[in-house]
Amino acid sequence: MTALTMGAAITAALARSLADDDRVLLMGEDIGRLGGVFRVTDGLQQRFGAQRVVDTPLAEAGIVGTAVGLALRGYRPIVEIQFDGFVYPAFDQIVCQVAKLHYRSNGRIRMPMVIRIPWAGGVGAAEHHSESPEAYFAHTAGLRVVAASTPQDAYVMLRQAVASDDPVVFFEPKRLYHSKGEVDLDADLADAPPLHLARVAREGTDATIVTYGALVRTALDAALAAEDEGISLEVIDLRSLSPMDLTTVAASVRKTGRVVVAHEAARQAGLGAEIVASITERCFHHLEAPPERVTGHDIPYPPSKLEKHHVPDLDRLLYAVDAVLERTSGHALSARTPTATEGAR
Amino acid sequence: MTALTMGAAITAALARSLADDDRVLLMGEDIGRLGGVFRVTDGLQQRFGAQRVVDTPLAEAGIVGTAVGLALRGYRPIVEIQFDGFVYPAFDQIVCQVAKLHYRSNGRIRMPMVIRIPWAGGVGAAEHHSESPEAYFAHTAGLRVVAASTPQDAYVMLRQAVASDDPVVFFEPKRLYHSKGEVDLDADLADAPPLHLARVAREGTDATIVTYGALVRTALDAALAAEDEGISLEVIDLRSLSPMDLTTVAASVRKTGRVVVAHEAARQAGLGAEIVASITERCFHHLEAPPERVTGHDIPYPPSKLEKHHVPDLDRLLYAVDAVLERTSGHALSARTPTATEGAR
Amino acid sequence: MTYTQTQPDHGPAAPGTPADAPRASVGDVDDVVRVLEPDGTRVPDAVLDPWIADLSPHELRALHRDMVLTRRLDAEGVALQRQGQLALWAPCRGQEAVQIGTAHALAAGDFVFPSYREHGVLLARGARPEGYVLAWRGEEHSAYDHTTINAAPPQIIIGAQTLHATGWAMGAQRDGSDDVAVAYFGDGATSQGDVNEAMVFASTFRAPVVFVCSNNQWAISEPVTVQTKYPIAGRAPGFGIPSLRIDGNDVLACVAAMRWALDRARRGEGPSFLEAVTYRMGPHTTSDDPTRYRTSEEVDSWAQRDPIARFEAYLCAEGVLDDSALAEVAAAADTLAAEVRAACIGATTRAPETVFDHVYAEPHAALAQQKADYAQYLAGFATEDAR
Amino acid sequence: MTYTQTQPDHGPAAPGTPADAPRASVGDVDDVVRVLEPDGTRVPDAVLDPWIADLSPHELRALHRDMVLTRRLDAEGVALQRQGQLALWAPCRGQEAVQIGTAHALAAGDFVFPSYREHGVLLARGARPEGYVLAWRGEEHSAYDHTTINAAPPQIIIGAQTLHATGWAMGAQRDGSDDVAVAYFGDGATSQGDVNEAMVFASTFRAPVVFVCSNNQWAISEPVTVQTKYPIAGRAPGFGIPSLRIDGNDVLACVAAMRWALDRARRGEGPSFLEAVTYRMGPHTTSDDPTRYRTSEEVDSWAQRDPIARFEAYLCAEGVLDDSALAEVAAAADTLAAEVRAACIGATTRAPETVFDHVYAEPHAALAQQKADYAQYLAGFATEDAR
Ligand SMILES: Cc1ncc(C[n+]2csc(CCOP(=O)(O)OP(=O)(O)O)c2C)c(N)n1
Ligand SMILES: Cc1ncc(C[n+]2csc(CCOP(=O)(O)OP(=O)(O)O)c2C)c(N)n1
Ligand SMILES: [Mg+2]
Ligand SMILES: [Mg+2]
Repeated sequence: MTALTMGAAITAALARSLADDDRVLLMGEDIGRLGGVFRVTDGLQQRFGAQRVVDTPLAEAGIVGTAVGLALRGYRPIVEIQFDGFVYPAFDQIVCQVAKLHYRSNGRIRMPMVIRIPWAGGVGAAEHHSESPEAYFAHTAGLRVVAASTPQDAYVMLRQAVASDDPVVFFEPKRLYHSKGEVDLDADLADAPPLHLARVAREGTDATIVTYGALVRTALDAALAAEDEGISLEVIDLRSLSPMDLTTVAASVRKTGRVVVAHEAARQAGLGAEIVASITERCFHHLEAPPERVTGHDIPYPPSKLEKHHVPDLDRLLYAVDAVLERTSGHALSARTPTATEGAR
Repeated sequence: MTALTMGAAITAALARSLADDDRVLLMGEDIGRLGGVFRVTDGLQQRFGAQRVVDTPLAEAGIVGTAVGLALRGYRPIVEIQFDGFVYPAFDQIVCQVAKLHYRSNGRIRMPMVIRIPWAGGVGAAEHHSESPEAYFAHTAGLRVVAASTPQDAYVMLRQAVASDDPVVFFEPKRLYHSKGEVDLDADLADAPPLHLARVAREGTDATIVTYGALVRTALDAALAAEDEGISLEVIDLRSLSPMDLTTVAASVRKTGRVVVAHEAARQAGLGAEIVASITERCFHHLEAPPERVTGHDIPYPPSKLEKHHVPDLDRLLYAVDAVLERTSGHALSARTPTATEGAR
Repeated sequence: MTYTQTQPDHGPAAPGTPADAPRASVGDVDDVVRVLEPDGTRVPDAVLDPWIADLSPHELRALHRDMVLTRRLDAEGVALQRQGQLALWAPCRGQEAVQIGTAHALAAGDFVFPSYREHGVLLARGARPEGYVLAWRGEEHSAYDHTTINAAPPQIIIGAQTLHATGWAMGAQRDGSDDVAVAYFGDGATSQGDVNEAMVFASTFRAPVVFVCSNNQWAISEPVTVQTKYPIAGRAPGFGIPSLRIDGNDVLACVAAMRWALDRARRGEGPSFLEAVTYRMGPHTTSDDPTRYRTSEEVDSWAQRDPIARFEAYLCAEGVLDDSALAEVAAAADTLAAEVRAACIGATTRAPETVFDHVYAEPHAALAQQKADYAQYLAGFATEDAR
Repeated sequence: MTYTQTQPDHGPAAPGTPADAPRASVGDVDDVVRVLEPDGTRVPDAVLDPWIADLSPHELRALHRDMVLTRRLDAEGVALQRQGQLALWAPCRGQEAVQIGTAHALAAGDFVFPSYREHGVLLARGARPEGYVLAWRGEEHSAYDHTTINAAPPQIIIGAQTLHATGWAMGAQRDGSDDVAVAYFGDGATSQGDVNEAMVFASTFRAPVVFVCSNNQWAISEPVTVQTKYPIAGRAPGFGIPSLRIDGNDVLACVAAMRWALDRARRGEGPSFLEAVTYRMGPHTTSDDPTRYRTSEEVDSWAQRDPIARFEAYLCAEGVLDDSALAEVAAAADTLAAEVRAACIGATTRAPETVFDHVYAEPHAALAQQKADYAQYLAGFATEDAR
C-alpha cells in the first residue's frame, strides 16, 4: 500500500493503463507538456510520447468525435475534458455516437472509451468550472457512469473503466484531488469489487445516507457527528451512477427504514430523484419516514463566494438526518456539531 | 372555437405571435420556403418575409447561438429544431448560455426565446428521429420546459411561451400533429391557465395517472378501459415539465392514494423519477401502494418496427394500474381491454 | 500577410446576393475539373489525367456497371417505399458518379464513413442486399456488417461522421499502415461545427483522411447558398487542407481526384478535400416534395448532365461498351434489385426482447432484469389468452 | 475551379512540422500589416494609412492612456490575486494594443462580446471599477452593466460568444441601424465548432460583425500550431469573409484595421475578420505556470515588441507626448488601480438567499419555495444559537 492523493492515484492508473496496453491513448487539452491543468497527466507525455498522450486542438466535440474513430480502429482512448462545464460541446458526440454505436451496429462495434471529467464544486472556481452534469449521462442509455471518492477507488475504478468494452464517463471530484489515502498499486483487478457495485462506506442502523463523489466524505463526517448524539448512520458510496447498485441501497434502507440522499447537482430530475423513486418502489413497506434529498438548489452554480450556500455541507446533511429521524424542529443535530460554524452561516 | 389539428394550432400560434410583435422571429432549417418538414411553418415566410422567418444554415449550435444574440438585441426568437435528436449539437448553447445568461448577468439580460422541438416516437421514423430528451432540460435550471397534448393547449401554451421573458423549451409530440381538437383562437391569454399549471384531464378516485405529451391520450384511453371494469382513474396532464405543478399532482394522489407515472423517455433518471420522488416526499402518508413508473426502457430508441415494445402503450399503463391497485398477478385489466391486441403483442 | 481583398483571391467571386434570394449554386457549376464533358466527350486535364491513364477497359466497365447497379438499387428503394415495404428512402439518383468513382479508387483496407445517401459507396464496398434496406424498413439501425465492407454505419446526425473518419485516420497513422479514411457528407453538412472541427484535427495531425463533399446543391429545401457564399472547395485551404472542385457527375474525374487524394494520404501528406459538384435528382427522401422549393427547369438542366448517360456515351464511342455488355449490366441490375426486394420483403421482425440487446458490451444486471420483466409481461398476455 | 495546390496559394506556406513538434507561431509573426515598427518607427502601409490619417494628437494620447491604464489595471488584478483578494485573474499584459486599438475604433452603439481576457476592451467601453474584479473575486458571475457599456458578460466557454455577436449583428441589420457587433476570441478558440459556425452564419446573412482573433500564440500550454497549420487570417476567406493579418502590438494598425472592418459592416458589406498577432506576456491565468511549456527566450523576444513602449517611442518622437503627459497618465493609472483595489477589497458578499435570485425573469413558485425553505433553514441556526 502506498499513500497517494487522489490525483496521484489517477496518474498512476493512467500510467499503468498506458504501459499495459499500447492501444490505450490519452487525448485532451493541455494534457501533454503541461501535464493537465490539475497535473493529473504530469510526465505521461514524456514517458509515453506525443503519439499516445495527445494535446488536441481546443474543441471538445472534436476530441470525443475523433476518439470514436480511434475506437473504431481498435484503440482505447481515454479522453480528458478539462472541466465539467466544458463537456457540453461534446454532448452530441457522447449521446448520439459514443452511447449508441454498439446498439446501432447490433453489437458489432465496441466503444471502449473513458471520458474523464474533473468534476463538481467547492473549490472556489470561476463560472462553468463547478458543474455536476452526471444526471445527463446517467439518463443516457449506453453509457456507464462512475464517480470515485477515495484514491484507492479512483485507481481501481479507472483501470476497470479502461478495461471495460463499454464507454465510461469517469467523474473525478476535484475537491478531493489533493486528499490522501492508501492505494494498493499492485492489486489484481480481478480481486477488486466490480465497477458497478456500491460500497457501504460505514455501517449504521438508524438511517442511511446515500451519496457519491466528494459528499461521501461529508457524509462520513456527518456520521461521526451523529455518533456523538448516539445516532448510528450508515453511509453508502454509490460509486456507479449508471447502472446503480440499488440492491446494496435497498438492503441498507430495509435495515434502517430511513434515508437521506445527497448530491451537489440540482435537485429537479437529479440522480437523487432516481434513488428516492427506486427506494420507494423497492422498500415501500420498510420506509418509516419519507426519504429526504439534500442537493444543490435548482439554480445555476452560484458565484464561488456563495457556493457554500449551494453545495450540501455537513449541516445540511444533519438537518436532513434529523428530518428522517423525525426529531423535532430540525437543527437538532446540526446546530450542536462542532463543525456547524463552517457550514451554512 | 375552430377544429384544428395540433400542427395547425401551432401554425396559428406562430402566425399570431409574428403578427402581434414584430420583435418575434422564426429561425430554423427548412422552415421558410418548405414550411418545415412537418409543414408547421407553412406559409409564414410568404406572409412575414424572409427576414422574420429565416431559413438558417444547417447547424443547431449556430441557430441557438445566434438566437441568443438576437435576444440580446431585443428580439424574441422562436427557434425550430427539426427533430428531437438534433438538439444535442445545440446543447452547450442551451445549457451554458440560454439557461444561464439571466443569472450570469444578475437579471440584466433576458432570454425570451422559445425552442420548439418536434418530439418523441411512435411514428415509425428513422434513427435519431424519436428521442425524448426532456429530462436533460428539466434538470437544467434557468429553462422552462413544457409539452402540449391538445391543439388548444398547443395554441395557448406556445403563445404564452412566446410572451414569457424566460427561455422555454417547447415540446411538440409529433404523433399528435395530425390529431384534431377545438381551439379558441381568440381566447385572451390572460384568461388561460398559466403555463406552469398541470391539468386534470379526467377526474377519478381509485388511482392517478400522471403523464404528459402524447401519452395523455393513452392514459385517457386507459381510463376509459378501466371504467368498464368499474375502476375510476384520474389522469393528470403535467403540461409544464419544469417547473412541475406538484400541487395538483399531490392533491390527486392524496385523494387516490395510488399513482402511475408514465413517459416515453428512458426510465433511469427520467422525469418519472422526479415525480415519484416528489410524490413520496409530499404524500408519504397518503400512499397506499408503491408508485409505478411506466417508461421507455433504458435502451437507445429501438428500430421503428420494434418501437411498440419501447413506447408505453395502453396495455402497459393498465398493467401498472393493476399493480398500484394491488390486483392479483397483473394483466387483469390489460388483457381484457378491447385494444389489448394493438399493444404489446 | 494581408487578406484585404473584399472578395477572396483564390476562387470565383462569392455571389453578393442576399440570403433571401437564393441561387441554385455557389460558383459556376462548370468551374470544376473534369475529363468528360456532359455529352461524353473526353477532354484533357493536366491535373486529373495522370491518375487515370492506366484504367483498363475492365475497370471502366466495372465503374459503369456499379453506377448502373446503384441507380437500379436506388429505384428499387423508392419503389419499395412506395409499396409500403420501407418506411423511408433517401434517393441518390444523379450522384452515382461521385459515389462509385471515389469508392472504386479505394483499397480494401481503407474505411469509409458514409451519410444516409451513399448507397453507391456501400455497393462498391460489397454490401449484402439486406444492408441497403433493413434500416429503412425499421428492422435494424444498421444492417451493414462494417467489418466485411470497411464502412461505418451510415450517419444521420449531419457531419458527425467526419470526426470519426479523422479519428480512424489518426489510428491508421499510429499503426504505421497506409490505410486511409474517407468521410462522405453533403453541402449542408459543411455548416456544422463537427465538419469544421474535423478539418482542424485532420490538418493539425496530418491525418490520412479524405473529405468527400457531395455538393448536390440542396440540403432538403435549402439551396447551397444558405450554407455558404463561397465555393465549398475554397473552405479547406484555409484549414491547411488542399482541395479540388471536381465535376461530381464525371466518374473519371472522381476516380482521378480520389486517387490524387489517397496518394497524398498514403504518402503521409495528410488530408485532402474534394467538392464534387453534382445534383440530387430526386426528393430529399421519399417524404419530401421538392416541387415546393425548386423548379422543374433546374432539374431538367441537370438531367442533361447525367453521370451514367455521359459515361455510357464515352464508353460506347471508345468501343469499351456495346449493346450486349449493356444488356448484361441491365440484367445484373435487375438481379440485384430482385435480391434487395427479396431481402426486404422476406425480412422478419426480431423478437421483442431483442430491443434490450447490445446496449452494453459487458454484462448489465439492471438491464437484464428489465428484459426479463418485459418478457414476463409479454408472456402474461399469452397466459391470459390461454385461460 | 481547382485548388490543387498542396500548399494553399493565398498565404505563407503552412509549416510542415508534425503535431508533436510545435512551433511558437504559424506563419512569420512579421508577415503582418503594421504602421509602427517594434522600435516605434512609423512606416507607410497603403491599406492601413487612409484609416488613421485623421487621428488627432488628442486621440493618439487617449489610445496611449488607455493602454497604460489597461496595463496598470492588469497588474493590479495580478497583485490582488497574489494577495488573496481575487480567486483568479487572466492577465492581458502584452495584448493592450489590440484591445485598445480595436475598441477605440467603435461607436457607442456598437456591441462587444469579449472573452475573459479583454480587460482593455471593457476599459475602453467605460466599465466601472468593480466590473473588472467582482467576478474574479467570486462575488458575481459578471459585474459589468452591459447596458451602459454595450458589452456582453465576458465569456468563459471558448468561442460561444462569436455566435452571440453574429446574432446580435443580424438583429442590428433587421433594425436598419448601422450598429456593429464585435466578437473577441483567441487563437485556441478558432478550433471550436461555434467559431466556424459563426463565420458561416455571418457570411450567409452578411451580418455586420467583426471577428477579432487575438492570436497570442498560446492556448494555455498549447502553441497555436496545435490549433492550425495555416495562418488564422487565412481561414476566413474560405467562408467568404475577407480578413487582415495585423500586428496586434501596433495600436495604430489595430485602429486602422478595425475602422476598415467597421466601415465594411456599416456599408452593408457584412463581416470581416482580423487576426491580431500578439503575445500573452503573462501566464494563462494566475493559476498557470508557463515555465512548464515555453522558454524565457521566447518571452524576452516578445518583450522587444512591447505595444506600449513602441507607441510611446513614436508619440514622444512626434512630440505628442512629453514627460509631464506621461506622468499624468501614470497618475491616472494609479488612480484607476486604487479604485479597482477599493472596489475589490470593499466588496461585501451578497446575502445567502440571493443565490436564488434571477434564475428566472418571471415568477417561479417552486424556486421561491426553495428560497424560503433555505432562509428558514439558515434562520434555524440563529434560533438555536439564541437558545
Ligand atoms: C444534426 C442534424 N440536424 C438536422 C438534420 C435533418 N436533416 C437531415 S438531412 C438534412 C439535409 C442535409 O443536407 P446535405 O448535407 O446537403 O446532404 P444531402 O441530404 O443533400 O445529401 C437535414 C437538415 C439531421 N439529420 N442532423
Ligand atoms: C469550451 C471550453 N473548453 C475548454 C476551456 C478551458 N480553457 C480556458 S481558456 C483556454 C485556452 C484558450 O485559448 P485562446 O482561445 O487562445 O485564448 P487565450 O486564453 O489565449 O486568450 C482553455 C482551453 C474553456 N474555457 N471552454
Ligand atoms: Mg446536399
Ligand atoms: Mg491564445
